[in-house]
Amino acid sequence: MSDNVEALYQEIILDHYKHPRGATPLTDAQGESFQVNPTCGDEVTVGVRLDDAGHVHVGYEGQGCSISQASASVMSELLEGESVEHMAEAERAFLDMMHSKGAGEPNEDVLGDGIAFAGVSKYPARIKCALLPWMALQDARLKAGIDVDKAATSEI
Amino acid sequence: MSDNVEALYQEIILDHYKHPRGATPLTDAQGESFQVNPTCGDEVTVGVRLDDAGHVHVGYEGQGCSISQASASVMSELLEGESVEHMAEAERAFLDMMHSKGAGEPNEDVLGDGIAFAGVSKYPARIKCALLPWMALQDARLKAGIDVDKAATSEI
Amino acid sequence: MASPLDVQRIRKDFPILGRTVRGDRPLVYLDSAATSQKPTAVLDAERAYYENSNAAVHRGAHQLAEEATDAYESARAAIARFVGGRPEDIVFTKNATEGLNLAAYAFSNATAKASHGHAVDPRFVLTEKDSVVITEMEHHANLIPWQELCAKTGAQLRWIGLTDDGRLDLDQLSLIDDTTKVVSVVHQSNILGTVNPVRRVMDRAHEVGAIGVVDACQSIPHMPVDVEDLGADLVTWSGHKMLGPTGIGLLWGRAEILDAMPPFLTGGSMIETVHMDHSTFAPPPQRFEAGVPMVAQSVGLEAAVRYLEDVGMESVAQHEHDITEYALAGLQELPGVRIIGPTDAVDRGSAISFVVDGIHPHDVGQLLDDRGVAVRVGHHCAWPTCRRYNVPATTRLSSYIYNDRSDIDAALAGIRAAQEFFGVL
Amino acid sequence: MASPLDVQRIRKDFPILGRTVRGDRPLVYLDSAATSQKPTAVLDAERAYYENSNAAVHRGAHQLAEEATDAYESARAAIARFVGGRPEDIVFTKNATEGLNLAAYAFSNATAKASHGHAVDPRFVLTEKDSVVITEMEHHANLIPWQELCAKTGAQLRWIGLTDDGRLDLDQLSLIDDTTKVVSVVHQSNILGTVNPVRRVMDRAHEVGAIGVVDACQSIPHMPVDVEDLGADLVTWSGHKMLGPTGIGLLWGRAEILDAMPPFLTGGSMIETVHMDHSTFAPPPQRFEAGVPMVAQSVGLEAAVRYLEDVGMESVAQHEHDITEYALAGLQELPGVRIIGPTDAVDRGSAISFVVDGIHPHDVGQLLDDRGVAVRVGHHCAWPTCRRYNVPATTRLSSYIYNDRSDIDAALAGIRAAQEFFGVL
Ligand SMILES: Cc1ncc(COP(=O)(O)O)c(C=O)c1O
Ligand SMILES: Cc1ncc(COP(=O)(O)O)c(C=O)c1O
Repeated sequence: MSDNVEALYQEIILDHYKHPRGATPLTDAQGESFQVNPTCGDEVTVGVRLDDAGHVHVGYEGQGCSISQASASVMSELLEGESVEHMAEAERAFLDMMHSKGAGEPNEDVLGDGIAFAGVSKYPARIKCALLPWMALQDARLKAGIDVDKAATSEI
Repeated sequence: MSDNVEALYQEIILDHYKHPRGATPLTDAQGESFQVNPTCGDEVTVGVRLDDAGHVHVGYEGQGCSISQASASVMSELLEGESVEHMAEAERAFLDMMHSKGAGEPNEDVLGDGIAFAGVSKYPARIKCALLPWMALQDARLKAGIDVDKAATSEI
Repeated sequence: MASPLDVQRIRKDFPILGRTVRGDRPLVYLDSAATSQKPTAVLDAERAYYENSNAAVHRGAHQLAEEATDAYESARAAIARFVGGRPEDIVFTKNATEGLNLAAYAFSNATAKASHGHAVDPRFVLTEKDSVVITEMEHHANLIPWQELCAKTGAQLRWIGLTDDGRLDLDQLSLIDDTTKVVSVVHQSNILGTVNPVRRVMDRAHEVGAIGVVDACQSIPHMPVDVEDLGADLVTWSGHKMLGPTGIGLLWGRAEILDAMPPFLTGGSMIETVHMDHSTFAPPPQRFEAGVPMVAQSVGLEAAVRYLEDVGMESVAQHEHDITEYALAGLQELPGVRIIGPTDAVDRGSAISFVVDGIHPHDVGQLLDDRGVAVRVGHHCAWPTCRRYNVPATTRLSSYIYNDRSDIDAALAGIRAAQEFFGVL
Repeated sequence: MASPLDVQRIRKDFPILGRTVRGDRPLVYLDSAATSQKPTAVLDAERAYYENSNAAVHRGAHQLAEEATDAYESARAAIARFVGGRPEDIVFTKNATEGLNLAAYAFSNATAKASHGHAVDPRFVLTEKDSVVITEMEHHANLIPWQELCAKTGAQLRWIGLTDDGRLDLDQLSLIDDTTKVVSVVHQSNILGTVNPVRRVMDRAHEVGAIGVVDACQSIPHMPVDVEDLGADLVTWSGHKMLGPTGIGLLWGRAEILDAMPPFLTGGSMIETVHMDHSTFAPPPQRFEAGVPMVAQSVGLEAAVRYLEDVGMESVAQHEHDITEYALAGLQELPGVRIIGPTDAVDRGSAISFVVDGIHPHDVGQLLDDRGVAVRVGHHCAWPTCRRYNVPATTRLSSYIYNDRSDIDAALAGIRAAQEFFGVL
């Protein structure tokens, strides 16, 4: 097995894939988005809600490859209960990492388990898989009226 | 000037081009056909009539390059007043010559001045020019109900 | 029966097969159902055309134009011979997708023109009472054009379903009835590998007076096909899957049908006379070839056809049959692997889809790729077929004349390694 | 101003220019308005693609598929840069003719779908009260698709006439009125050489809310063009006239307009989701690129664009301006020769049509060919323009970066020889 593919399939990714966290739809979502990767048929539906205390709640449901499903799991774990600012920051950091082609040091403070996806950025066909839930999140929070600093998100 | 182009523009062709014979429409045509060469816009209308004595009468009108116009002139001169059999024979001989790529000896008894077109067969783009009036003739005589031996004509 | 091909000799003609991928892994190319590789003879022919005879065809009075026209028409003749048709009945398109759209647009264009009082052949005019019949194993290229046609005319789209073992459910042939104006069906499925009894479907279409279309993308490259024998009115396929260049496809049509069809793409070279307010059109095939065509690609495709003729299409079919049998057996020996499509090599081509318990097809493909084995993953442009078999996607092996059993072995070993890696054994 | 190009050096990059024709005549290629010749860099790029990275794009999980996708999208980016657009707004077609049909079919498809209750953008829906405006100097590719659109929708076709000296009659711009839904105009005429004030025509189109289309086939290869500056909504041109391979063309569209357009060719790679009874479509440009595209050709075209960038489009334009002035002057010195189109080099490209008293254009071309001079004869796919100027056809010289004044001299000498041969002097 090559180093690159080892980096792609980090233990942590496989773990999230086999034991997904938060993989249930949000029943009281304020915004929801269904996204699909037309080349491979991967699907995810992400729901989002902002509670009165300013905390974000994220739920999802989907089917697809290890990368897309683990990404959804990591994302929901990372954002659940966090602030809108944190969500915006994480979105930006995840995107930057995906477009880095493996260069640069991802920010573990912001991304948590998400840094495990750094290796995905070397596989152009898989970047879309990792981004799928994040695209759904972005669309869902816009539908929910949760806007964040533009610079953070306009480049997916 | 190359030998090939000398053979293309035989004196006799230039003479028919500059002094076309029979270049008037047949007022009492039994069949008439308008043909056009879509690549260069050459046009010819050929009319044909079979009189009670079994003689063919041919008239035409057109505009185009030296080859197409001379071909019409030679054709009308060759066929005017001749029998249907002669027309069929000439049609076949002219076609064969055009598809010969310069090989074979055209039959002067049948083709008369028409043998001057032997050199055209070396220029694929000009074969259509030389054939244009003959295609119109074929269509016109079919419209006039003048059918001839199939083998003679089906391959234009 | 063993393969009649000398694969090692053939491989020498395909420079790309000598390369390595993912570091130092020798390339094992098992994605020929997506696109085939090209032998040197094809690349040389294209280049020679550009270096010696390049010009616009059917237009110039100069020598290059003559030579280019000759090259283009000679390619048409070679392709016609290859499929048992007449050159006049072969239309060059950019790919098979254009060919299928050309077929579908004949109906929508005729329908729209008729509704504005223009004379058209009534066989191509659709109303809400009419139906269009396809199957549940069509490539999107033979599905969406018909969906669009129905959206534009109100006609009803019907499809013949599939059996659990990956075959057409012929009991549903009765869906083709008096309302049916066109039936379009794939000869060999690019996802299931199934070879369909198209003659039977076409005969049924003709019984009810419908026009019959065959998508031969996966059959003509892989077995001897005589277009007349298919019993269809229109047959389409692509050049890039049969050793030819990208950017060229073919449509064969029965002369009488082509002649009855209105033009599709319009512009230069497909006209007879043109005025500002009206035009008349050239006879087929020119009527369907507007604009400067893919001349160099036609020359490359002629070289591809000659290459295949030299190998011999009977031998190609026998070779692939051998590989298919070998691969089907090998896959079925692996625990946790399920074939989607026929599990034996009868009436079946070399495209083999499968799923592996506990591993998503995309991940299977990735791990094969890591070992140098190039396969395709996803829905293979046949998404409804995936749904029919309750899989989100599949991994697909597909071979051609330059593959042998060792390539299948590499794939099988890769699948086993993937199972180990994902811990699903 | 003299030419800034080192033509002798450039010619070395075009192997075909070293050949002889009609026996031992060195080739003088003056037919680049029909199709250009290709430099070695383009042929090498295509070949390298086939020998190293050939695979189906946007589909595979393997390394070749990644490389092929990269090559294809990098070509899109290079072409976008060349015309000042965004890659997302560039659609690959097989030729410019397909691009113009794509534009025209947006209207007929939207109209047909609307009539069956489907939601479409109303700007693309035509009725008998609407009009389509073109000009009298259009190539058939920018005429017949609109004739067909009108035949299918009942809309009225109008055209802006021409002045005696080969220009658009701008007084007739008022033909573009409140009924007008689309205006399509050629940037540089392939028969007259005229460069039209397209910005003015497009602005007028937008004043009345019409969609504006520009046929840039003869401008983008020959002068710096920024698609934004044209003021159009859609701009189309071909690759084979700008040193690129046959079989590839381009359509640039304003993002908002592309997005509002229904699909044209449908099938694989242009979808979002597919069910048997309905599908949804990908955003542009994928929505308009159904099927396996012309990947090798896109790679060749990127090499062509880079070649032109190295030469510099300002220099190309200046060079051609020089040749055009020289040729116009030389032709006007010949007795019995009449130029069809502008007789000075202001707002004019290097395609120069002319007629010779007493000799049919076809014969002029034949005699030039006999001396090795390759020109085009006929109506140049602009038959109505010929009629406007009362000529059955013309002979056309057209030059490019590999031509110089000596080529024009060869043509002029050939015309004189033809006049002597036909005894018309
Ligand atoms: C002005 C113009 N428009 C359209 C076309 C059609 O281009 P293509 O043949 O590449 O489709 C051409 C060239 O033939 C042209 O010169
Ligand atoms: C069965 C089938 N039909 C149609 C197509 C479409 O062919 P192309 O992409 O060359 O247009 C393909 C290949 O992708 C195919 O396998």
